[in-house]
Amino acid sequence: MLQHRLGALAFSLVSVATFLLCSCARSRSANDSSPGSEPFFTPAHPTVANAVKEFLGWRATPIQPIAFPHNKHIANGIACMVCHTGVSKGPVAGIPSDKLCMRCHEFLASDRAEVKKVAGYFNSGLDVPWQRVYGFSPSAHVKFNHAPHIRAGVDCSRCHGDVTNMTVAVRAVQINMGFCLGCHRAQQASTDCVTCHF
Amino acid sequence: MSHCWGMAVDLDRCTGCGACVIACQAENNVPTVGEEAAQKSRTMHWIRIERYYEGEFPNPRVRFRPVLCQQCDNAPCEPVCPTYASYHTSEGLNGQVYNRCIGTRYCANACPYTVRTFNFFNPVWDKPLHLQLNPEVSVRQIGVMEKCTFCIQRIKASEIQAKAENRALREGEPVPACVQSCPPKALVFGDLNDPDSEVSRLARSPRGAKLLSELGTQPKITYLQRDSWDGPNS
Amino acid sequence: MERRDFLKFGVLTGATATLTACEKPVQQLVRFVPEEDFVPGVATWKPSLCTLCPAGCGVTVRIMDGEAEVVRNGQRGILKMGLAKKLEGNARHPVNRGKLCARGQAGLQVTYHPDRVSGPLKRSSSRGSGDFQEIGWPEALSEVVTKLAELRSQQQADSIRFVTGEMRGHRRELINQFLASLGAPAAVQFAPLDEPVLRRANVLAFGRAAMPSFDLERANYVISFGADFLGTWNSPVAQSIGYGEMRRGRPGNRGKFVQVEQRMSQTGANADEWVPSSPGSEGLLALGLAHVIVKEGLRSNPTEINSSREVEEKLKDETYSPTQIATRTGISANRIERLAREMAAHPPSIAVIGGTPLAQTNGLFNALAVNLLNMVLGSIGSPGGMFFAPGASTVKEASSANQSVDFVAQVLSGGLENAEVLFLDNTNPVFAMPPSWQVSQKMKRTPFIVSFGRFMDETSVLADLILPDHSPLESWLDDVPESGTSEAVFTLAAPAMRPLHNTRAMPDVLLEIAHSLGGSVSEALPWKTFEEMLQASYRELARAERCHPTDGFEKFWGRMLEQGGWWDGQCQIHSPESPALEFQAPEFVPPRFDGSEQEFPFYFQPYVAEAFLDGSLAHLPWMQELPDALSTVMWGSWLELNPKTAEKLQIQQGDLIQVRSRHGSLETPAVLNPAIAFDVVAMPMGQGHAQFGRYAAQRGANPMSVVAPLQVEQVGSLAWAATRVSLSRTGRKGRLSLASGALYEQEKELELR
Amino acid sequence: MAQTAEQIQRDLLRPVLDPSRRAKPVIAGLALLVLAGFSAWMYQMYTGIGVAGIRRPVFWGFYITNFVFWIGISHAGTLISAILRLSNATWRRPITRCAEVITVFALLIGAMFPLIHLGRPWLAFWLAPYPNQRGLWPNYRSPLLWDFFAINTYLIGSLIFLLLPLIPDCALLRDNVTGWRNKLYSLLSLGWRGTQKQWHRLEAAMHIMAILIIPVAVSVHTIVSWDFAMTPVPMWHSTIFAPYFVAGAIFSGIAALIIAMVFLRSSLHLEEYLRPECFDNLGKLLLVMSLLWFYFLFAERLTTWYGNARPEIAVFWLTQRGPYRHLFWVMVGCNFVLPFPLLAIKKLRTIAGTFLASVAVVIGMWIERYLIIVPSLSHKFLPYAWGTYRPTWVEITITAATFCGMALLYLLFSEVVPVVSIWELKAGLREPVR
Amino acid sequence: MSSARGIFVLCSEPDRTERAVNALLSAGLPMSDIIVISSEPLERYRFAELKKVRMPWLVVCGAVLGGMGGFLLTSLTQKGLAIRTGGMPVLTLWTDGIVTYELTMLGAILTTIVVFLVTARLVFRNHLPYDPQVSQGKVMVGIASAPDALRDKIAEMFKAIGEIRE
Repeated sequence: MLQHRLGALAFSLVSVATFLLCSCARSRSANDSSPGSEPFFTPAHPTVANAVKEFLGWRATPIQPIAFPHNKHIANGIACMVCHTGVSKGPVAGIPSDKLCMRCHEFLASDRAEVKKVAGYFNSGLDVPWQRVYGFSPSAHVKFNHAPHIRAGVDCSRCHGDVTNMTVAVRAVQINMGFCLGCHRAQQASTDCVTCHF
Repeated sequence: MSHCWGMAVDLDRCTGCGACVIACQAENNVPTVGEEAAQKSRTMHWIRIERYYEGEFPNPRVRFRPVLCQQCDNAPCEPVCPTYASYHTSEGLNGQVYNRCIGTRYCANACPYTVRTFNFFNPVWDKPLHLQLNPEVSVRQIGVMEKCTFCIQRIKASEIQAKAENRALREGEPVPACVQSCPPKALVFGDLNDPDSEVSRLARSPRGAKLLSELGTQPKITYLQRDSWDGPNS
Repeated sequence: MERRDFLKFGVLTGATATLTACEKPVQQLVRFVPEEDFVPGVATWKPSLCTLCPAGCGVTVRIMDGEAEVVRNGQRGILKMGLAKKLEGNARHPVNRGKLCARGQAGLQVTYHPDRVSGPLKRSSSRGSGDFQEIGWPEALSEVVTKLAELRSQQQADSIRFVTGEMRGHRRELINQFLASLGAPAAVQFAPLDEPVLRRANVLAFGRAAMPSFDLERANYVISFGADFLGTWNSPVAQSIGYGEMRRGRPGNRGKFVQVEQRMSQTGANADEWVPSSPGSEGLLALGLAHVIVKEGLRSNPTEINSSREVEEKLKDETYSPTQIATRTGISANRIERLAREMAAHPPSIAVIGGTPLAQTNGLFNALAVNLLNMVLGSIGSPGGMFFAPGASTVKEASSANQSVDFVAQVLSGGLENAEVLFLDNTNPVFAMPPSWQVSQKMKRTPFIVSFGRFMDETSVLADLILPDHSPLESWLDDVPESGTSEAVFTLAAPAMRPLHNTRAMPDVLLEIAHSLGGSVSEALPWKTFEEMLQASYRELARAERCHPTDGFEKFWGRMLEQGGWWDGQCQIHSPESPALEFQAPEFVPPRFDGSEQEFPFYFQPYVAEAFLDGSLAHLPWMQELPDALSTVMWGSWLELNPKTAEKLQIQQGDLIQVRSRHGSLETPAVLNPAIAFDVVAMPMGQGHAQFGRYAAQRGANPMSVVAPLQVEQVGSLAWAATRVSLSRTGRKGRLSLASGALYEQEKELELR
Repeated sequence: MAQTAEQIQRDLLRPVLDPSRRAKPVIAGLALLVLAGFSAWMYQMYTGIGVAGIRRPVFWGFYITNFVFWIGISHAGTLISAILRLSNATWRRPITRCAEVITVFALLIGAMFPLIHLGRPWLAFWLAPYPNQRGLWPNYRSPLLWDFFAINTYLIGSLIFLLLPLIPDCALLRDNVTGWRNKLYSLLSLGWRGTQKQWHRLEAAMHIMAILIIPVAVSVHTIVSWDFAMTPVPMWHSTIFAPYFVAGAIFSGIAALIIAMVFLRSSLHLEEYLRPECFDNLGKLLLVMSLLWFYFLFAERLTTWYGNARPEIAVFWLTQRGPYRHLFWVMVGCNFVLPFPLLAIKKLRTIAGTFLASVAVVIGMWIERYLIIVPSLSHKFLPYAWGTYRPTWVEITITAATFCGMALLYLLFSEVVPVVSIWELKAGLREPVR
Repeated sequence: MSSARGIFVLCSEPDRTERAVNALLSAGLPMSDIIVISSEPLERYRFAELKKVRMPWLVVCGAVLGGMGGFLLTSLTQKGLAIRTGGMPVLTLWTDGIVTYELTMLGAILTTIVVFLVTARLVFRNHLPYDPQVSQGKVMVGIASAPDALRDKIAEMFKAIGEIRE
């Protein structure tokens, strides 16, 4: 964490100054030809606080639209891969769409408040706007592929903690590059940078 | 056997159509920068088609030459990077690790081919153009250098696939986006460690030459020179 | 959870498991897959069809699941759906064999364009003001239905006009059936790249109104008269593939390629020999070449012509001797003779014509002359020659021959003003026609205009009602490629992804309108959806053609959707089916130009821009930022002129130039081009849009604004290369984004001195 | 030297002890401009490095020009003062500190530029080698890393070189002020008493430092030159670069010193101390460096022209006849044509003459750095990728602000401590006249 | 405090200083105990002559240490570095040399300052008597701890030279 502390010091000084001096600086679109466009990425961070947070790796705890109880589902014998279908096939484990939820919940526990919320989304033709719990910041420029890890026998809990005891999934494991590298070194997996960064 | 990815560019086939440019842009999330930035030559294309005139009217000639990262064996960009953001991968490519890049732009200066592009601003996609982004490639953020990777994501995907199927990579697998799209098949990609691959065969062609070979960068791209017609069997 | 419920769940999950187990391996072409079956993060490839130019290439779409922000039932939210991520050529498609040009790949951005019309719009203030209000589909449709019903009741159905862009396959079929059921005249196509002149010439020469195909792979000698066949013309991907093979596909045998034009095109840049003839003299040059071949008896395998004796006699006439035509064409007699002998000595050889020579007032002569040269060379319907794609015969081609011409005639004869209802689909005549024809003003007088436009362009903005069509990737598509293949091909594609916006497919809208109208109209169009119509129609076609499936239509249909269409896999290069060619040697007609040489010293040649075609792709940011192959300009328009000419006029690269003709003027920056004739200036088409989304609007200048309204003789289409202009400096610098830093690789500065 | 010790002390302490001088508006003005530069930097940081004019292929522009320039200026001091100390030149006594201060401040400003020019300056600490979980170290093969080490060493060295002889003067100040300033100077004087042992150790340490600092200074600008020479860029990849840069650095350093001295002399009324012979001597040095610079320029140009290698000659003609020709000839004028007569003719080698020559040299040397960087980058090997460069207001503001910053720091420094070493002058009084 | 207190005299000019020093020497005090505090180095005088310092040798040691540190930093990094470089060298002797050189110099510089601070008794040991008048050009001569027996004698001698400080 040394680099973070050092950096934090430097950056907070700078960002305070930025805040004072550049309060008038508007976010500027690189495509000048497109006034009024709503860019997917802002030219820099939307706010200074935002930049500092990302730099320090502080992430807000995601607040899910529906309090999904992982423990109850797992206790009922539903394995991770039933919903997170992509985990053994591709890069992304995937979060199921509400259609999958409704396959059961159309008639299972359909009177519960949280289930009603799912049904509400389903009926509106939209999906539940789940918030990411893990995932990397864009500036990490990292591409993680689940499938080879599953094939190599890495247990889900290795990176995601003991989900059997969680209701809403929480970031139980701090995944950073040191975490990845530690495992890769131990398993003698490739530590070539382009294994993950491209 | 480790791979050594290389490419051959047949300039006698290349028509300068630009299909490779867009293929690359689509595959690798290369942003468009807009007119003002383009005027400052800040476009981000990883592959460009150089156009050179020769002679003057009424006898002009034009040569096209697609130029992308030459993936030099002896790359000037690599040693100058203070943070190892540009480095040599175990398969011999000139890797560019975006998250390690602090933006000194030294590599871009050192590159004699001027193929590196820099994110002067964060890339912008007007919604919903961002939906076209390829999730297999990172979107490079402000202040980092980027360049052609030989579609490393496709190479990695092929290798993972082959490993899952417990086999070696086949000829013609993987294929970078530019090679895939090239209508006159001017671009050929493959493993230079395999002497029977088409790219190895073409690399041995007497028409073959390396770009700026006098600099000793030892590029992995061979350019097959354009011929002139002097008879039916030329 | 109770035990009973859990059992139910078990059954369900079991079902899911089975579903996933029997799922097809990834990365194979699969037909439209419902979203639930996507493996997150893993790409699925679906076949589709490129509609951006008339070539009709087959594409595959990489689909991956993603989260799109959509509006559903008035509620904005996230929807997980399959999203198109990339377009690549369909490897199995006979036209483009896995390859795709830059434009085709940028087709992706049509779907995701931020300025797509996202729902039906109704004009809310005066015409052309661009003020629209959003309305719902039911109101929008009822408005059209009311209007049509009213016209039908007043027996005025013949005042319905339907103008489409280049369109083949069942979309056109449906439109025409729809119009026919209403009792309205057939739809008219207006596509600037339609080449009506060449079609007319092909009708006259071969009895075929189709665009020709070329067997470049086996040709040893190719001479092209102005055709940018590697860049934009006809079926560029197919032709580029063939070109590559001609050059390097046959070890030890490299074909020669000669290009005749005044301004070096991207295609010309690849030529082994570049012949700058004077504008409009291409036909004469072709006849000169034919003269030498006939006179010197160099023909090895001439195509049989019924009237060959007369034609031969005519060709032998001294009028076409190289010495006679040398001054007119600007090509020395020696060179003409050498070229003629070369091409005769290296069969098979092909002559191609397209682009500028066809846009001269004597375009028809030029086209006929080149057709004759092909006959003399014996390249009609033989391997290594020119031929007509076999698939084209299955669809009615003749009717399309002069569609654009018809539209021109309609505009000029007041057909637009007389229309009560005007339907517009995928065409932009206001932009592509010279202002002196006053399309916009005439359209403003049409009482009711309905546009199916996906984008607000110069024509759609005049509409009363905009019923936005799906993007091609969201639609059912089918096509019969007109050229570029020696196999019979039907391309068919299901939607590759769900619609992003509140749009509806134009054919479905027409069907819905028809059903609302009821009665005979409804009966004539019995299908609920376009998909149904396609199925029904292909059931017929499958029966009619040799492709009749042995394992039932359903399987056949499934296979078609899986591979992106049907093709017979048999190379069929044969002569046109007309019994024997009836052919008159064309009479030389000199080209006419608008404007006097003294006042307007330069020939003005607009050309089809590699990135924008006729302007229909100017709204795509990828295309705007694609450096032009020769000028390397991005994000703007420009005028090309020879450095010597520029020096004489004291014009420097990037200077803003005023280009003036008798019919208008425009301002655009100058770009020096050493490969353009001294008296020719060239300008790309496609920029200068007043409206067309944020990336195209108010960018550059439209060359049409100076083009004189001359027509090609005996055809009637616009002769867009027949204008003369004058140049003057404005004293300002233009906005010019150049990708290239230098014209020459070896600067003259470099010598030791 | 007619002064007495008391007089020296009085004269030199006056600027520090008597703050009621007119410098305040000047300081305020300079501070405002520095603030403008800082704001421009923050704006750049906030919006992105793209607000600068750099582009492909000219990825380095004003910032690196400034970097090289200021590092060059920093050679004024330490190097000159060290050489003069070692050679025991008596006329050095009044000027060593002026020179050493330039070094420290120029180095601080120069070292800022690599940070300013970074695409992601907040990650600059990755240049330092420190153990981390990622197992990543900086790349010791990169000249930028050598820069990191060299500049840090030089900065520490020259800071010490400046501060060591400042200790007795701080002690002197400590005894002359009261209140918080007394506390401040007590702190700065580190408990200095002035025992003969301390004096002796101080002189010994200064002697060692003078020996050490010379090779460090040479290495710093050598390495700065290698930032360029290590890359295959036309006209950069040159063995002459290291001595060329070092010579240029000393050249511009002396010029900066003369300019600073002229201002100090008039504003602090140090006419008695910064005497014309100082300028005369420095002028001679400057003349030597000007000749040396011209010699290097000629050697570089001649070999390029004679070699006639395609990429190099393109850059050559670009500067000679192309769009950079004006700058090129201004540079030659400023660095040689103008200073040579001013410095060579004894009559002209007055304070005004050397000042004029120095101003020209500083301008000329800035242009030299610009002409080394920009034309070469804009015309690399593939002509299609040739380009241009034009600075934006951000770069210009920041550049201007650093000049103001230099002036401001210098001014503030001269208000806080005596800018001429009092004890050294006093010691000089007792020096046996040789 | 012990009974041993310091006794000093403020001399207004160096010649008197010499007298004071001589007086102390004549009182039997060794040169090393005599403290002369001045606002400038008094190199010309006999009392200024001190034995040769070991500072350069210490600096050389520091340089060697710095150099070794630099070399170890580069070479150990090379060993410990997990970076894959595809066969490219992580380090080379030539570039090692540069970093080693810079760290050698840094070692020397830091040693110089540390040795100076320690041997000049700055920062760390700071209990010498002082008089601000020194900075007015006076020179203070005396001893830090004079035995009581000698104090009076010294004081007597100093009286003639200048103001006495205890």
